[in-house]
Amino acid sequence: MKLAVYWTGSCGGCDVSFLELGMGLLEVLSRVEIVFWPALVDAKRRDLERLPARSVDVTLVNGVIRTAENKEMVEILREKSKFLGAYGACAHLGGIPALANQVNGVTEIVFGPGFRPGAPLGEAAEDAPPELLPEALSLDEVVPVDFVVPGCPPPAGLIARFFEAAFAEAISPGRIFAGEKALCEECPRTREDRRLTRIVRPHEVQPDPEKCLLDQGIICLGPVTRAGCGAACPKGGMPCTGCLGPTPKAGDPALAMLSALASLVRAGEEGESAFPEENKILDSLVDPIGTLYKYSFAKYGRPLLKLARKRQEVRA
Amino acid sequence: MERILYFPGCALKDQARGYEEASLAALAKLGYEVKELPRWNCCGTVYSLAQDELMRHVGPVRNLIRAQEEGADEILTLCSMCYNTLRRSARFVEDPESLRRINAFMDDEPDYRGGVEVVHLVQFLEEIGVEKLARAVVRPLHGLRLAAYYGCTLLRPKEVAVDHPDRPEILERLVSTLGAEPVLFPERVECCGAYLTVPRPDIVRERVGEILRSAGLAGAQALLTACPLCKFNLEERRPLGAPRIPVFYVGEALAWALGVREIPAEIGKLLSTGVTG
Amino acid sequence: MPEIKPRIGVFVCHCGKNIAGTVDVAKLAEAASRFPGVVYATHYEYMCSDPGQALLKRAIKEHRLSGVVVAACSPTMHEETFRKAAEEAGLNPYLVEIANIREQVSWVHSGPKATEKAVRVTRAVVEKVWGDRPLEPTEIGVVRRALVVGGGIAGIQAALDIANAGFEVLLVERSPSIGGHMAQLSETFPTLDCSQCILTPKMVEVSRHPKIRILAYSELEEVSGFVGNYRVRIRKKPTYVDPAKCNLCGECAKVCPVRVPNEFDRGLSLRSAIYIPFPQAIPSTYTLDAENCLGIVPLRCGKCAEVCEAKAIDFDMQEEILEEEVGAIVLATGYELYPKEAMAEYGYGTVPDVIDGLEFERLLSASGPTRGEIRRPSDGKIPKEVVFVQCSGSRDPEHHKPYCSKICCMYTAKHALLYRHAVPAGQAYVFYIDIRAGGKDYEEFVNRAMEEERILYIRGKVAKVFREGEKVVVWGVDTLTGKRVEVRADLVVLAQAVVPSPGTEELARKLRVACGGEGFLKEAHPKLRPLEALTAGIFLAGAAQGPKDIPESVAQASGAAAKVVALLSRPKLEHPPEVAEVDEELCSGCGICAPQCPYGAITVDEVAHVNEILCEGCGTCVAACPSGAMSFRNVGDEQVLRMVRAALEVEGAGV
Amino acid sequence: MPEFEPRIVAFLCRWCAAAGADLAGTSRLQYPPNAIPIRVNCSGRVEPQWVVEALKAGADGVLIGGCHPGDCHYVVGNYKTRRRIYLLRRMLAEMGIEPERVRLEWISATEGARFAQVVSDFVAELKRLGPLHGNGGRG
Amino acid sequence: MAGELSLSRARLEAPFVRKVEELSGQNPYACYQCGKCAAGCLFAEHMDLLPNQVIRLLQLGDEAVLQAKAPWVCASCLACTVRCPKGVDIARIMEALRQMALRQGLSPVQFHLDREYPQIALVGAYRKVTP
Repeated sequence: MKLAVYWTGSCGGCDVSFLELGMGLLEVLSRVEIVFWPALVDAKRRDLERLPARSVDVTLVNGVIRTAENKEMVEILREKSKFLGAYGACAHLGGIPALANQVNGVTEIVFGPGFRPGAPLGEAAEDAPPELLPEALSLDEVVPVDFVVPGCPPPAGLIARFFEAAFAEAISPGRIFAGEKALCEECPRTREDRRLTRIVRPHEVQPDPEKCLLDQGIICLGPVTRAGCGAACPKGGMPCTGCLGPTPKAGDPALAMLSALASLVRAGEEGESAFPEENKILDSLVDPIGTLYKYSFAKYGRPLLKLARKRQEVRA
Repeated sequence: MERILYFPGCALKDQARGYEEASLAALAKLGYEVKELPRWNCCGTVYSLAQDELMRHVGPVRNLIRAQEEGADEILTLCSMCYNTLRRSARFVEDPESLRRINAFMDDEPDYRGGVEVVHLVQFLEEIGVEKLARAVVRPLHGLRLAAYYGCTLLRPKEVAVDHPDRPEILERLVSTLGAEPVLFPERVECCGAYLTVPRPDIVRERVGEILRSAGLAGAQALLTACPLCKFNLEERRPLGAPRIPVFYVGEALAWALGVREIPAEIGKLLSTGVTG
Repeated sequence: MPEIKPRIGVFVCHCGKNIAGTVDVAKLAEAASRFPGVVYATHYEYMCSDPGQALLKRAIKEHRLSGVVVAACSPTMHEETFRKAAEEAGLNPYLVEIANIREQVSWVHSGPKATEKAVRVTRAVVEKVWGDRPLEPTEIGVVRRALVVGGGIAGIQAALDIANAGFEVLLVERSPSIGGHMAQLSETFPTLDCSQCILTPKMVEVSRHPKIRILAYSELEEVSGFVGNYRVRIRKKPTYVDPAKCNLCGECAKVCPVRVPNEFDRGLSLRSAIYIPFPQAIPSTYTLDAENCLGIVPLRCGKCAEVCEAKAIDFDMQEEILEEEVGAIVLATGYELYPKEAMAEYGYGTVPDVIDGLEFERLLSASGPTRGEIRRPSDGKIPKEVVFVQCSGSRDPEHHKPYCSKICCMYTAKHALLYRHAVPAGQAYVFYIDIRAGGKDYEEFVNRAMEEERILYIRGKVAKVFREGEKVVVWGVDTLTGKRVEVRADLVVLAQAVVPSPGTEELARKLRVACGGEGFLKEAHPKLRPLEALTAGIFLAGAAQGPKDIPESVAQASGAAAKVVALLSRPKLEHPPEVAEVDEELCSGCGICAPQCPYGAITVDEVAHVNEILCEGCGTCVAACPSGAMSFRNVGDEQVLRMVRAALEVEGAGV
Repeated sequence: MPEFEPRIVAFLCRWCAAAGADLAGTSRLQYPPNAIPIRVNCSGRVEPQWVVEALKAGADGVLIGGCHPGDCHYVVGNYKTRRRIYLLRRMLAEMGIEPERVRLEWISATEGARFAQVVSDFVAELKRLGPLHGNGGRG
Repeated sequence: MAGELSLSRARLEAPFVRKVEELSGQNPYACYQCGKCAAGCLFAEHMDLLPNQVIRLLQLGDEAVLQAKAPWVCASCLACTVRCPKGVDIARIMEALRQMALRQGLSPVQFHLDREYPQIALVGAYRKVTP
């Protein structure tokens, strides 16, 4: 099986994640021919361009699409591949880097007004960093995506499941290599008191090791996120932040979770007199966008954001 | 010896000197080393009820800062007025915004961080516990019908009350522990007139008459108080015809029973014979 | 989305000129004919008329319609009409929807914009029908018996009404006798009937009724099931006296060495361990109170059995657990008075001559501890000055109960009046804040107390009550003159707040019935469904739902009974099928849905389950479900989103 | 250019708000035709995603009509909605969309006049805010 | 107090009422005039207005309340405050009224310095003559 792996806007964790397979990696390597994988094998863009169309069996792209070069590269990969998949949360949903979409002109904010990416002083123009796209995008907004191996990074079990399917040539289009049910399915924590009487951030409390984190006021996205990781974070005392993406019928995971959270909030008996206290609890949810759209902002938050941008332009 | 930090206030160094001496002697007998709060200032006397009078909290909070410098988390008070003012200010600055503003007022002082509790002698004794106290009693006040007069500042507002504002029993428990017979009377929780004594002595005289009448009707032989102003009013504003009931400080009765202060003759003669000593 | 191509028919009603006068109905029908999924569209003068319905039926058959939209008046008017018509034509009624183009279009708009809106509204409803599935209502059987919990006047009335309609009733009462607080009362306002005289015939009627089974000295342990099909477990405590043998001779009580406060007399008298609460008690038998008996196992005294000639005493009697099935439940658990021990300012219940309203009832009652003479508890003297304190513990959100207890104004007036009758030389004072005498002949009654009996009403709340010598001093105020007043009284009667009887909240939890903040049982709707709990098949009667006087309790009890009878008379119960459902393939069992349901219709194990019968169809759980595993029949997310998009479509208006 | 006519989707609960809208009709109260009503059993059924989808699909504003506190036919559905919409509005504001575009109103079955007033006020407010979709001249 | 008051929205929203609310942190409209404050006030017989009447005048927007002697007779003993069924801190309202007068330099209080007083009596009493 001819395999290509490419890394766009990403932290590199996805490339490293293959090591999670442990000894299983040896078998994988014995059964694939790496035609392109810059992190492992020295091959350049021109080598890739030389390949015939659809000559790569499977390509895995990890990372968000952030630069013009990212876009060009995945377009080439798309052309050369029979199957192209989003590997990891960034390619799947935009991931954490896509939260930058919240601000207009991020480079100006970081590097100061008037900043434009260009060649370093005294360097040749072709060494200039590529142009930034106006927005960070998920892979499927740039090229058609055949399947997804989700996660930040994908957990070993799901990677293995993917290779099994790939070797069996059983990748059905649109498949997401994760559970259909929500993460709570595999979470060992006990759920008793389904009320949110307060909202706290994970560092503010020492959570009870047995009880559901949500019941303890910690925003856990488990109920809206696909199972598949074995509830690794909740088991370790940290809330699920949604890296495996929403369950098939959840729709926009942030809004689905928003509705669930607001429904669970209680400040004593429900009624008009409890409104101010309920509002206080809701107000104490710090950074709702960053919390609820942590990985999914590019895919789900962007349409609204576009509206807002347009609105701002019109007003300006 | 356990060490406790103690805030005296003005009256305890003047008219109520005997209250301080007796109380400190009794506490020493009970095994407490009492340290006077260094550089203490006026408690503030009357807690301000106006929302915008932040300045009036500066004095009390400065005392709390002194306690903080001593590394203490508790200050003992004897005068119930000091107790009331200090404890209410301590409650007031539990609100972070109020604390911030008070601290901002006092740039020459270290910031108060909160957490110093103000306790009154009666609470302190209650914590020591009836058993320990009873064991320390060497001259039980048997036969004495002793009525506790709470007044206002130990009971109101609710946030600082040493017991239920309408039916307190904390002082009666102490009286029983000291061997005397507690006497309940309806006026024991009502105001003596307080500082109205300066502008309106007529009103205070009327009040004191009612209090003494009520206590007398209940058969009180002596009154106990923790407030120098109550004592002043009960003694100095007694109207003609009102029963003459002697008034003592809580700490004094304690000191008698613990054997660290002489029992005055007028009380001594009321005690059942053969049980002193 | 259904795989089969939809065949939707649109029927635009003119409603005479009501719609057609504003909306261009021809244009609407023409536009509708071009909506995706629509195979037939027409307009007609009166769709609800017989010819209109015939037109609908014919079209359903001729065009093999898979769904129908009637663009007409509000669905509250004729949804049923058109659904029935469609059913007759062989189309599942749940595939018929109304587009409201009258109340929400033609009557409120004008000009071409009205037609445009009508098109959008109709277009959206067509999208809904596209997504609708055929549904069938669920049918359930009914157990034709009722359970009434609580044997006070409300429970008695409900039991009698249900039984007289021919249904069996189980009447469960916690204490040894039915009768409730009404049995303790002296006379009742405003008529001054003797309370027992009007109550005891009803008690006897209950005891003789062939359809009523009284389970006294019993408590409801557990409830499961749902409307029409409840299973209940009732714990019947042993009375150690066989009611069939007991001839009420009373010899047992005479020899019993135990003396404990008599609950029926509110502790103003003593009773023995074996006792009858009051002579007319039903069931008519003595009860041995095991808690106060010197000892049953092992037997420590046994004197009662020795003197019992009827051999009615059975020390081997055991507790029984009864399991019964009932179709409906009436809760009539009644009230208690807020304890005077909670009233710090009025002496914490430590002053013997400060008593509560029910204690005063016992003093007034001819069967009471003083045989109806007003004698105060401390020394048995006849009080010459009596102070009545209204709102004692009521209307005091800061320390006690925030609500008005409703009955105290009236019973205080009655107390003061009866006191004056009993002690003509006595003076009665009533401290009040407001007089709430809103009932038939109530205002007149209060006036009588004031005018004829010269009872002094003083408008002000009492601040403090304390004992001074033989007197009870009351500090009050007359806010009308602005004077403080003090009364040195002989007796003070506190009109204590009415609170739910102890255990109400626990019972409510067992039944999944809501309690309000103050612990009273909560009705399904404060205005429109005041007789029933939110849980179908459970009804409320009497003061357990909120402070109530006797006529109101009786009225509510009869109302609840009528509802029970209506329910039990139905051959089958039908439950609308438009409810929530769970896709078990998608549900992770996170459990967020369950607490959203006010009906307790959702249980969660590995996955969530919706009890279709309990679900009332609000859909709150569906919106709360984060994973999308919970859905709503015929109001699916995708369906609604298609409606939204269709309503907004730029070209959608087509006019 | 014709005046901007905001487009509104109105999710109305069947027992209160929709009945109030019907009463406005019975009372022949005229109000702007900008709101397309969609009837649901309870405001508690309204999902934040519906609101956002409506905005994305071209609505300039979304109205949710429910029963007054304490009057919900399903007892507590409107309380859930209130909290959901409260949090949603906060999130919209953080995204840069005026939260005023999403309105939750308590309208009882007897408040026909109030329903008409709410729609009129909302239309006026949205006119003030301008079109969400940039081109006010459309449609 | 006899007399006539013509009521209007402007009167009911009088700035001095707002000022009292602000200084006291209390809502006079929470009072339902039960009079429990007055019933337990041991100084009421010396007051020209009962505590509940003071609040009533605030509810009515009657500026006559600013001339009342009652706040100066009030000893801040808080018996009313702890008993009020509606949780109105009446003592704070009295204090607010005193403050408003004091800040205009007005105080009807006169001292009777007839003997040596404890400091706390003097410091306390000074509060009634200085803002």
